[in-house]
Amino acid sequence: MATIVLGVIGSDVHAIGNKILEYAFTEAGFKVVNLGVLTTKKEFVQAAIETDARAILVSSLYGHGEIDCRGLREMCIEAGIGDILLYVGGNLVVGKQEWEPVRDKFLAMGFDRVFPPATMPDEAIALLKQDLGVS
Amino acid sequence: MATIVLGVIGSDVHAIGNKILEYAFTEAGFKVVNLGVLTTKKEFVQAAIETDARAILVSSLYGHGEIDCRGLREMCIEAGIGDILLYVGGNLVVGKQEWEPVRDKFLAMGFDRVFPPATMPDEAIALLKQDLGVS
Amino acid sequence: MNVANRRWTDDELFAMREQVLQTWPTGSEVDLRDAVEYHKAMADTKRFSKVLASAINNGQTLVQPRAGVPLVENHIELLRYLEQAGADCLPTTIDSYTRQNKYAEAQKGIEESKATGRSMLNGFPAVNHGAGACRKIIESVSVPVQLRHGTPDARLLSEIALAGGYTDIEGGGISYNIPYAKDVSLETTIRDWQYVDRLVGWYNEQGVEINREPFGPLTGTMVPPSVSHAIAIVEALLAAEQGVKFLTLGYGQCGNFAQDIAAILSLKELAREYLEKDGYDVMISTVFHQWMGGFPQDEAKSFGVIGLGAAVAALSGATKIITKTPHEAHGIPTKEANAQGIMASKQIINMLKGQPVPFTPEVQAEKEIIAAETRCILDTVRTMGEGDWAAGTVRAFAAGVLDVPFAPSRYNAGRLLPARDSQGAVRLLDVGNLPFTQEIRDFHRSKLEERGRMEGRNPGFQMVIDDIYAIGKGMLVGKSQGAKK
Amino acid sequence: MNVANRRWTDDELFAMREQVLQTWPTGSEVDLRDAVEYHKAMADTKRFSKVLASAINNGQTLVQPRAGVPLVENHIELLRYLEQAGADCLPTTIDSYTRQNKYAEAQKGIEESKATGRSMLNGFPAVNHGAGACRKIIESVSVPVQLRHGTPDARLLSEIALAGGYTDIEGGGISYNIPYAKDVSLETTIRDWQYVDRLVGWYNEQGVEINREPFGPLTGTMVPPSVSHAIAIVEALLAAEQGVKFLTLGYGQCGNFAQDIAAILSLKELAREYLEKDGYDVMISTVFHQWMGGFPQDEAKSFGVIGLGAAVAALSGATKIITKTPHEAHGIPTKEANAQGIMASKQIINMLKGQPVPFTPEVQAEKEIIAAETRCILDTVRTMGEGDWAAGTVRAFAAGVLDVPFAPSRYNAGRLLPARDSQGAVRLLDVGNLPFTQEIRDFHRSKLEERGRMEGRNPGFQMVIDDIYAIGKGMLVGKSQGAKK
Ligand code: B12
Ligand code: B12
Repeated sequence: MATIVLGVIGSDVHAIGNKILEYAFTEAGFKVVNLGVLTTKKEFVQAAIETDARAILVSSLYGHGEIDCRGLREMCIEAGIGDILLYVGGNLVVGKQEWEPVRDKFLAMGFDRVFPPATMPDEAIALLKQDLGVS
Repeated sequence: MATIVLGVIGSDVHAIGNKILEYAFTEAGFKVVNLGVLTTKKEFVQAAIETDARAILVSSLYGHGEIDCRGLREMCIEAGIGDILLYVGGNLVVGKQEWEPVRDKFLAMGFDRVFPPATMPDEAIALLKQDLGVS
Repeated sequence: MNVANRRWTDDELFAMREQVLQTWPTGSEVDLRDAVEYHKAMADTKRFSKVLASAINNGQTLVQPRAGVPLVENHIELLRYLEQAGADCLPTTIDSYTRQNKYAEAQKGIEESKATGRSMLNGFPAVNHGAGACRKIIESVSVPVQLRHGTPDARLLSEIALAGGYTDIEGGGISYNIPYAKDVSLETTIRDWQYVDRLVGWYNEQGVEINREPFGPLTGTMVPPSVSHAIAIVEALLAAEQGVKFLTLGYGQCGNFAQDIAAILSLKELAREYLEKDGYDVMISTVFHQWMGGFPQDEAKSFGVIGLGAAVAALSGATKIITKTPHEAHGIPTKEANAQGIMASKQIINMLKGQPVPFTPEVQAEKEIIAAETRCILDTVRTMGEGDWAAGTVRAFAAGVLDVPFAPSRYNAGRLLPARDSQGAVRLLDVGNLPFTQEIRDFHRSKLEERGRMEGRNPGFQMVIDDIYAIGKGMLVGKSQGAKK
Repeated sequence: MNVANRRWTDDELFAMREQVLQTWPTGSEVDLRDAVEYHKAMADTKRFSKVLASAINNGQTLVQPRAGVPLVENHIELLRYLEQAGADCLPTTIDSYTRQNKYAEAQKGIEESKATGRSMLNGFPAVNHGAGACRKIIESVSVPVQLRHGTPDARLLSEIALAGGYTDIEGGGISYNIPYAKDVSLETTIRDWQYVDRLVGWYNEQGVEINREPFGPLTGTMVPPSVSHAIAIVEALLAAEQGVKFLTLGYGQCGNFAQDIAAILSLKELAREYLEKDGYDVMISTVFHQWMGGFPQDEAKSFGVIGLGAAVAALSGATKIITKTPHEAHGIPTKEANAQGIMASKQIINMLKGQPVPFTPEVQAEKEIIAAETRCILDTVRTMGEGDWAAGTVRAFAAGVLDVPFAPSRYNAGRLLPARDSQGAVRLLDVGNLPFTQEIRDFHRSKLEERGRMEGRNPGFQMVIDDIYAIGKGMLVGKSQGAKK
């Protein structure tokens, strides 16, 4: 089954959602490479290359997502995996903000899908299978 | 000291504020004629005439104040006490509404002063003394 | 007029019905045979007695809001919204003109509401709308709906509600008189409520279970548990005599943790004791009313008051809780604010589900004092009525043996002066003519003297006033005026 | 690197200071002599140790929010607003870059925040702003202010905060490592926190009372009380050795009424027992953290969670409560939302003021099990360290004798699997290597088997996941996926 890279970006240590996502995506049949918390953009890209992953799933809970995620797509392009799927989810910005502008901001950064707080794993799993054309 | 007529208008049975107002105005030196709850406009006017009162203090808590209070000033005028002071207070309309329009509505009905929920008796006592020129 | 606690014959009931149904045009639409059929076709999940019974079995605390707006469509929309928010059972709260049988004024309110697009009434005028409209409401939701009002003479209203598919009626000859009327005698209201209870009894005899709920909180303001318990139990006895088989007894949160929990526990036990003693077999459930006195102006603080009420209700094991809203101090809540009260309460209740009642030594002590006081009152009422609870009630109120603080009725002695002790439990500064033993009187006095010592002032009316304002100022026990927050 | 639990000499402290203060330009502004003078001129009402002591004496539960924004002026405005809302003590919550000592990134965040007019950091970057800015903050409010962060290496941050007039520092070598880091060894963080504690000890020796607070809730998610108690007490012992004289020990609400109350009661008692046994004389206060796990999305439901937490905190007699807000599930709260959390909590706490702890048989039973478990862990840690708590801690984590559920650190065994029993108390499905007696293991197993029977499923990881999501779905105990709400 498809390999995916999972991790929590930047100086973020929120580990619980990450552990649940690892469990849920594994149960759903994916090969999950979980980099855990405090993961840099570079680590995401390297792991994706090394494991020949088809998607990178980035979590950001702590509010610095906007600063931390900038340039991830560009880094993928530079590394030659420019068309890898990029998902991001969590509490992406500081504070309770309207969802649509937040989503658009991350789409504009080059993410393929952006997930609001309280997304259940099943939702993301279904979409990932769809996007990858697997079942 | 000045006599005032106190009561809760219409089909309203909220008695607690009324009992406290009676106590507070009496303590402040007024002669309080308390008609209690479920008092009609007519009873207010008659009591004011009979006791030669200088002010009528109307409470309405239950939300029907708008319907119940209409015409009180006119009734006073007809009865020959057209320039008696009319105060009203409580939860004057149905629901949580902006205060200024509510106040203006009751001022337009001919009340001299309109009091929002949670008015403390001391405030009203000070104003009444001022309006009556007593101390 | 005399009133006695004995079951009306069907003839007595039906003779009076003739008159009652004529007092407003919608009365003539009520057809009992059709009503019974209508009820029999109804799902058990929409019947209060069934839902309460299963809540008792599952140790669940049901959540119910108050709600009522003037127009049928709006009321349906409101109830659906509240069901969506998680209400386990729903109300239809009646407007204040209908409560005073002023149907013509209610009609004016309906028309003005239509004209202005604003609610000009503080509730749903069910009599004016009639039984057909009621059925539309019942059919629009999937949980039971109760008639909640405050009507001294609710005979026509109850006829219409029952024919309209309601399965629970709040009220009683004392609890919907003393706090809700000024000039109506107890003989009148007890008789009018015997009518309602007999009608409910008649439905029960046709196999249609209808629940009844005396209004526990009375004036909602520092009513000592024993006073409201005594009245709830008298109303339960009067209802049972007319054939009522399902009763929910109520209590309004006083604020002290131990007293509130003890109140719910003792209410159930004492009611069962007195009903059994008189040979009635009735299903008893309890309802805990979130804070019934004045609320803080601030919404977040109101959420605090609501939260504490929900926690205590759940821990006490009450069968049902009636919720308040963050708009309480201001006015009838919007549907959103009403839903917020439900959701905040339900969150807490679900979190505490299955957790045991915190039966502390303090709860035990409060239970004992409540039981002793309630028995003093009830036993005196029975004696005064020479065994007749109805006659006894009338005489007891006249003598101040039954007495409700701050009530507007002139049939109420109004001699009680309740105040909080240093821990916030409601005690009596003046026990008036309550038939309490010396020991109980001493207990109340000592509790309030203790508070007086702590606050360096003599217990008196200013303390009572401070206590009434206290919650609005963010506390339970009132500080002396001028004292720092 | 080795670490031992023995008091640093002044020379050791001052030698290391040299280096520490050089790690960012603002370090050089710190002047200890000036700092001591500054503190000595401060009013007692602004000093944590004094305010905590008087709360203990008055049986009061102080209310404290979390709060921090990137820019000084905004932070001052925020704190003033929260003081106005009723906060009894205030925080300065530090941003996550500073927590990882990434001061350059924090600087970027400050500048972007200035440029965009939006907060681009999740807290206040105190190191970048420096001690002068801190003093401005302290001088803008009239209650004590605490440094709250989550920084594994908080040496420079603490230097600046103390010189800036802060009178309380949260954190510890375990509690600010295991939940807050991935790759930092315990030797390192214990040593770095010995520095902070020794610095606090030094201030104390100059007559400047500084309070310290280990971070009780750890990962905030189903941490059994005995696990967090053991860690809190180890950190207390380590701090006391360095001369800390005022300690606030913390606990994050688990949700079960009896377990939560027992946790606060036992935390105080056990800490005193272990500190006294080792000959330390320390003032101990307690802090109850309102629900630290995932919150419901809905604000009214969040108010429910907040309300239950406030009620339990007050009833448990905790010295302080840390409040959450109705925005919790979404993001850093606005100042209004933060104030709402304070006001709702404070309303409840004031209403329950003076009411006794509900000491039920269930509370007693939970207290006993918590104490037995905590002693098993602590006594093993001491043995493993051959009497040295620092060495023992390092070895105990390596062996899984100390173990925190869901923690990100690779120095944490991560073998515990906590789940709720049928009443919502946190138990262990897998006790990993916790040195529990057979009796205690059987107790956990039987509690979870009981739940399994009630739910008709085998206890397992799905139960854990359901429990993590439960509060978000409006309950405490998770229902099996697909099961009806
Ligand atoms: C206790 C209470 C009751 C008790 C009353 C017992 C009794 N007989 O007194 C009971 C349970 C019986 C009751 C019944 C009802 N109530 Co009621 N009740 C309250 C409650 C909770 C507190 C009132 C109170 O005693 N406050 C304490 C006293 C000291 O304050 P006060 O009454 O506000 O009076 C002070 C000031 O307002 C001011 N003041 C008042 N009048 C005047 C006049 C002047 C001139 C001045 C200067 C000052 C002044 O001074 C007073 C003393 O400080 C309020 C909500 C709240 N405030 O929190 C609702 C409230 C007043 N009730 C309300 C309603 C609708 C009802 C019912 C229709 C039932 C229902 N649908 O829920 C029935 C009405 C029955 C009837 N026919 O009137 C609504 C009114 C809604 C609106 N205006 O939009 C309120 C606001 C609740 C709500 N948010 O829905 N109620
Ligand atoms: C528990 C918790 C903590 C614990 C974390 C323990 C640990 N090491 O894991 C502790 C106490 C240590 C902590 C610390 C902090 N926290 Co915190 N924390 C929380 C809390 C309460 C719950 C998080 C959680 O575990 N939820 C349960 C899991 C299952 O859900 P989840 O994490 O949301 O993940 C799910 C979904 O989001 C989704 N998802 C996540 N990522 C992705 C990615 C993809 C691709 C997809 C498809 C889905 C997806 O799926 C996951 C599984 O269902 C949240 C608030 C909340 N949600 O209620 C705040 C919260 C995340 N924390 C916050 C902050 C700010 C902090 C701190 C900076 C302290 C502070 N200022 O208060 C520090 C940060 C430390 C750091 N350097 O990161 C903020 C973030 C603010 C913002 N974005 O504006 C929050 C939102 C609280 C708040 N409202 O202020 N926190």
